[in-house]
Amino acid sequence: MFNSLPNLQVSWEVISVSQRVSTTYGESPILAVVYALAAIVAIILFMSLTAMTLVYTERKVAAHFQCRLGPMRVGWHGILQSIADTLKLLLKEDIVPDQADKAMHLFAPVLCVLAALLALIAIPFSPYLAVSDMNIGVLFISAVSGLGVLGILLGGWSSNNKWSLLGAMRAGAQIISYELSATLSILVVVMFSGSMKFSEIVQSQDQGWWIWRAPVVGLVAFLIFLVASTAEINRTPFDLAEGESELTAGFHTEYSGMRFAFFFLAEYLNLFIVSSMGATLFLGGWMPLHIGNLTFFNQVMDLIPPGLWFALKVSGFIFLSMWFRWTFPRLRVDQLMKLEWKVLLPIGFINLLLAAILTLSGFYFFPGNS
Amino acid sequence: MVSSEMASSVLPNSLSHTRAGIHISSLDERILKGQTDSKERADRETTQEYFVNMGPQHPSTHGVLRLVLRMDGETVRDVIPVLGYVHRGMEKKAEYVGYRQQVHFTDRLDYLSAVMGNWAMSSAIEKAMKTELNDRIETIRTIVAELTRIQSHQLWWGVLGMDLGAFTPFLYGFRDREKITAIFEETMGGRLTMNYIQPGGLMFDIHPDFVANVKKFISYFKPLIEEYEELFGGNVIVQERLKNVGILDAKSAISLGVTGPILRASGVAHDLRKLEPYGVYAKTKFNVPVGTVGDCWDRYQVRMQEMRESISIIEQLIDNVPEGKHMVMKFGAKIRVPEGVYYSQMETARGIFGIFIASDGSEKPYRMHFRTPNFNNLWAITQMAAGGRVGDLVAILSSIDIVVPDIDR
Amino acid sequence: MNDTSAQPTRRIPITGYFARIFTGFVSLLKGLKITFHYLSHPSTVVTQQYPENRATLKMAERLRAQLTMIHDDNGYHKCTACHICEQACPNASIHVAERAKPALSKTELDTFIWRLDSCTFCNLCVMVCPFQVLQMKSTFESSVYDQRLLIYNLSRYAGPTSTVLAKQADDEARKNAVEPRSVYDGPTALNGFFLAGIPKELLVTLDRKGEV
Amino acid sequence: MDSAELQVVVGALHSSLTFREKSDRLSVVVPSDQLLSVAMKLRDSEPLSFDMLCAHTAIDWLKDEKIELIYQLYSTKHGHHLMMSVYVSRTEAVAVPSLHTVWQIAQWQEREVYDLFGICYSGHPDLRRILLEDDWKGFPLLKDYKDDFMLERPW
Repeated sequence: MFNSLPNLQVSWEVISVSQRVSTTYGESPILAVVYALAAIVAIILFMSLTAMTLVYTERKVAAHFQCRLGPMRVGWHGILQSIADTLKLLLKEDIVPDQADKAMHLFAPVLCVLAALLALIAIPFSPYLAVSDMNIGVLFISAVSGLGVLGILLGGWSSNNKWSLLGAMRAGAQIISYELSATLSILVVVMFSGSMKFSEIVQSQDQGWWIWRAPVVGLVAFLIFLVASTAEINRTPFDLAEGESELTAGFHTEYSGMRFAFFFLAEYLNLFIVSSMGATLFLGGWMPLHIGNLTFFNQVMDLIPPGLWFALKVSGFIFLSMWFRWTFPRLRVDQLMKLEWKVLLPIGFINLLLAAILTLSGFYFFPGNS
Repeated sequence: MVSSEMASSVLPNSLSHTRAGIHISSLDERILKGQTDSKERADRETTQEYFVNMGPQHPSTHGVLRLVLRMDGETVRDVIPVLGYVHRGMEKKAEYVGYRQQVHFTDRLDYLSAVMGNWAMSSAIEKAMKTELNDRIETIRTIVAELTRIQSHQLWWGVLGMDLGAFTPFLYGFRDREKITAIFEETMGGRLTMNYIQPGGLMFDIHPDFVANVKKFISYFKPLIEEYEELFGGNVIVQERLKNVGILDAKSAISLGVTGPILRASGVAHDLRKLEPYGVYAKTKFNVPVGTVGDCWDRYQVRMQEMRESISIIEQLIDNVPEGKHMVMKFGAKIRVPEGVYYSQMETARGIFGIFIASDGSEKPYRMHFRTPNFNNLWAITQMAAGGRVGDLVAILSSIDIVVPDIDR
Repeated sequence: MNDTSAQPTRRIPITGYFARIFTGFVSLLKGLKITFHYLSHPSTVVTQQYPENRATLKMAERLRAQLTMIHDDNGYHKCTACHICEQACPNASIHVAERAKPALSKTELDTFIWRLDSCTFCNLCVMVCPFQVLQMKSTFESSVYDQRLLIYNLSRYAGPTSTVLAKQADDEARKNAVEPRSVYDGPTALNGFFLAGIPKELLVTLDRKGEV
Repeated sequence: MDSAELQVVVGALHSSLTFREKSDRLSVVVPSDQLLSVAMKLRDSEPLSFDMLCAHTAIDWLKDEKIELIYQLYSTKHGHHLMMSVYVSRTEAVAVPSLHTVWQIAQWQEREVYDLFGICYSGHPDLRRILLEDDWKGFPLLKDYKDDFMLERPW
């Protein structure tokens, strides 16, 4: 019966919004402008919706990890809680400490959100849904998400609070250190797929995801990326920058109202970006689960639309991150550095070396097809 | 010793901004006197130390405790506890009310071992008056005291988790503590401050369901201790955070007058339940867990083990609570303690709770002093925390398991 | 004084770099297993939805949350205004205001004032009462927005004084005057401004507290 | 060591020591000029070895015009207790030697007694108020202490 299925081999033609803008510009400039505006509005809408959903999900998931119910009052099972909270934060007084560096204090959260927003540009949600598919996409996200730490540093420093400064300094040291490991693990995938362009990385996983297709090194790189990315976005067990039991609230101690909401927004957007990075690089992004030449299996998997695949993978990644957060205690600041420089970085280097050998020798699953 | 005025004139301004006087560390003192060697001075010149207030509003000072920290980057050089934010003049108040009214004050000192505080006060009065109690009273007192110890340690376990950055243990600890509070509520009519143990007996007899509920709790909680260990104690991050942190050796622990699990973790098997048995502890079999190193990890282990021992004590007692009256003194009668001075001690969840009574033979005590365990225990932090990180300080403070009203009285 | 060199320290066994990473990893997985167990078993949720579950909420019988005076079905209480509870109260939370009862040349209870704001629920007043008129109830919902509303009158109005009664025409009229008008339904808040009968010393405290 | 044996050993430390009655445990009265040396001996002599200072407090005996300082000692080695008291004049300012060199915790317990009774300890490194505010007037645990916040009980 299944043999009678039509050949569903999808060509996966990738068109990004920016491509559409440029191709339509010659024919109809109005359409191009519409495309561009739509992209901007969509990104902003998407940004706020994602953050709200993530906050709600996090609260619900955390609650059930802890034998609680979580938000239950606003809407059915508290589904509108995030909206209520956002409204509350927007309406609250925006307090700037008297001794603070006012301009910097106001600018810092904006910088954080800006970095997260920029990174969203390159993320491939599905073959037809990415704002821009640049040829250095991976590098772009790595670089831009590194900007966020500047916002944290500024916020902590300009608050003129010792706890904030401590938190900011911790964040600076931590993010810069863990950036190394994250990049090393990303390089493994870049090496296997032979490109930094997200569409090509995803299409290179046509025969299988890099997490298992690159024997062992893929998995190790994935684990390193998991740890390093958790550290990069300051989530438990690496939330030293915030460290509420040590530094009261770390770098955002002196923030309130909308500016606090901006930091909050940036935090959850970063979670989303890191998760989609992980999903794209190691779990095939929007690419359905394919196993080599098992055509029938691959065809069945293709029935699920690529956008859904992407959403599922990202949710899995995000859930993992939440699971960590609500299970593990926080590391101490020196142990954090020890973990990076003594454990993750050496392993990452060795892993990269092995990956290089494997790539050159073609010793991985289904090498001929990518 | 350099006076603080002199220090503030010599040292940078940042030193003098705390309102309470600053305890000058030995290094400062030696620098001021010009007794430092070149290396120390070079250290001092390249890094600027600063003071930071931890508390009175800080999530991990467990209430309104203020610690002034002298820090060098992330490293804590000195801890100066500043007390008195919840000082309520308990000892002064105690001089104005009768002996029976004293008992409920002890609820409000160490509220996490409220029943043991009640017991300490009642037994101090009973000892002074030489009142004989029956076995039922003693057995029930022992059982509820051990239940109190378990719930106190449950809370401590949860709070330790939260202080180390894991929020989930906190709620698990509270969830399981709730079972004990429900038992207490049923029998004693209160959840936190019960005023249950009275001079001469108990406020009420135990509830008819008490025995069954305690048994139910024990069978519920026994496997959970292992789960606690697996979730938290076995976690590699927790072990890294607690091992070799905040070491307190036996000699300075004794000299600092530290008692309770902290003293035992330092390797001194000092437990009044064993050494000077009261209640029916003499009839029960239990071990006194002792640590070897005296670090936070030992304190963790000692308390976890104590929960298991407490369960075993309750198991030995709960099946045969003797019959008898629950009160041997008349409630309305005024209590007059014979003239003299009396000091009596009891082992609460945090250490020795001592009650000193000076009586002039009247209805009210002439002087009442509460020797609270946390007051002495807290000062151990000045020795334990120096040289560690902020994260260590939080772990140490949590492993001391302070209750601030007990310190400030 | 702080010589750490002599202290024993816990040596972490170096059983190999990778072995330690592996055991650490396993310990983390164990923790993850436990939290996942609770996530996947919604029956382990212990949260109570408080205002919604009012109908099914059972408080322990002995829970001490509100002091009440026992009144019989006709609305009478047995308090003789003997002041024993007042003296037993450690925080001066009880004030028994009495009035003359010239017919019997005695005093009777006028207002039994109980201050919830300073009460510690120690139960001593209940235990010492020689007539067992006081009782602790488990009605715990006593929060209000103004501290002054936490001063309660426990006793139900017990009819006119004997001087008023003496002015009544006959026994029938007196009986009717004495009969309570409604069944006792617990303490009533004094609403802050009704402070007659409270001695001056207590008024001083009230004033100070009333600054809120 | 029971109370009687302890009394013999403690009494041999110095000729000026007396023992107090009406106490539930052995209670020795030490003159204030001998306090430091007696405390040292109590801690260091092998049959006594009182290595822990459990509690330190004071009583204001208003009628006798005296303040009694009380030290509750305990030996973790032998498990025996001793109450040591020192009488100081209530009216004259007499400095009592600080015992923080003998037992470290004395430093903070003496601060508390200073705070509440106004006893001055000579040789104390950091004698400040500990529970009350720094600018508090008076010493509240003295029997004749009065301030505006104190209320008389109505009966």
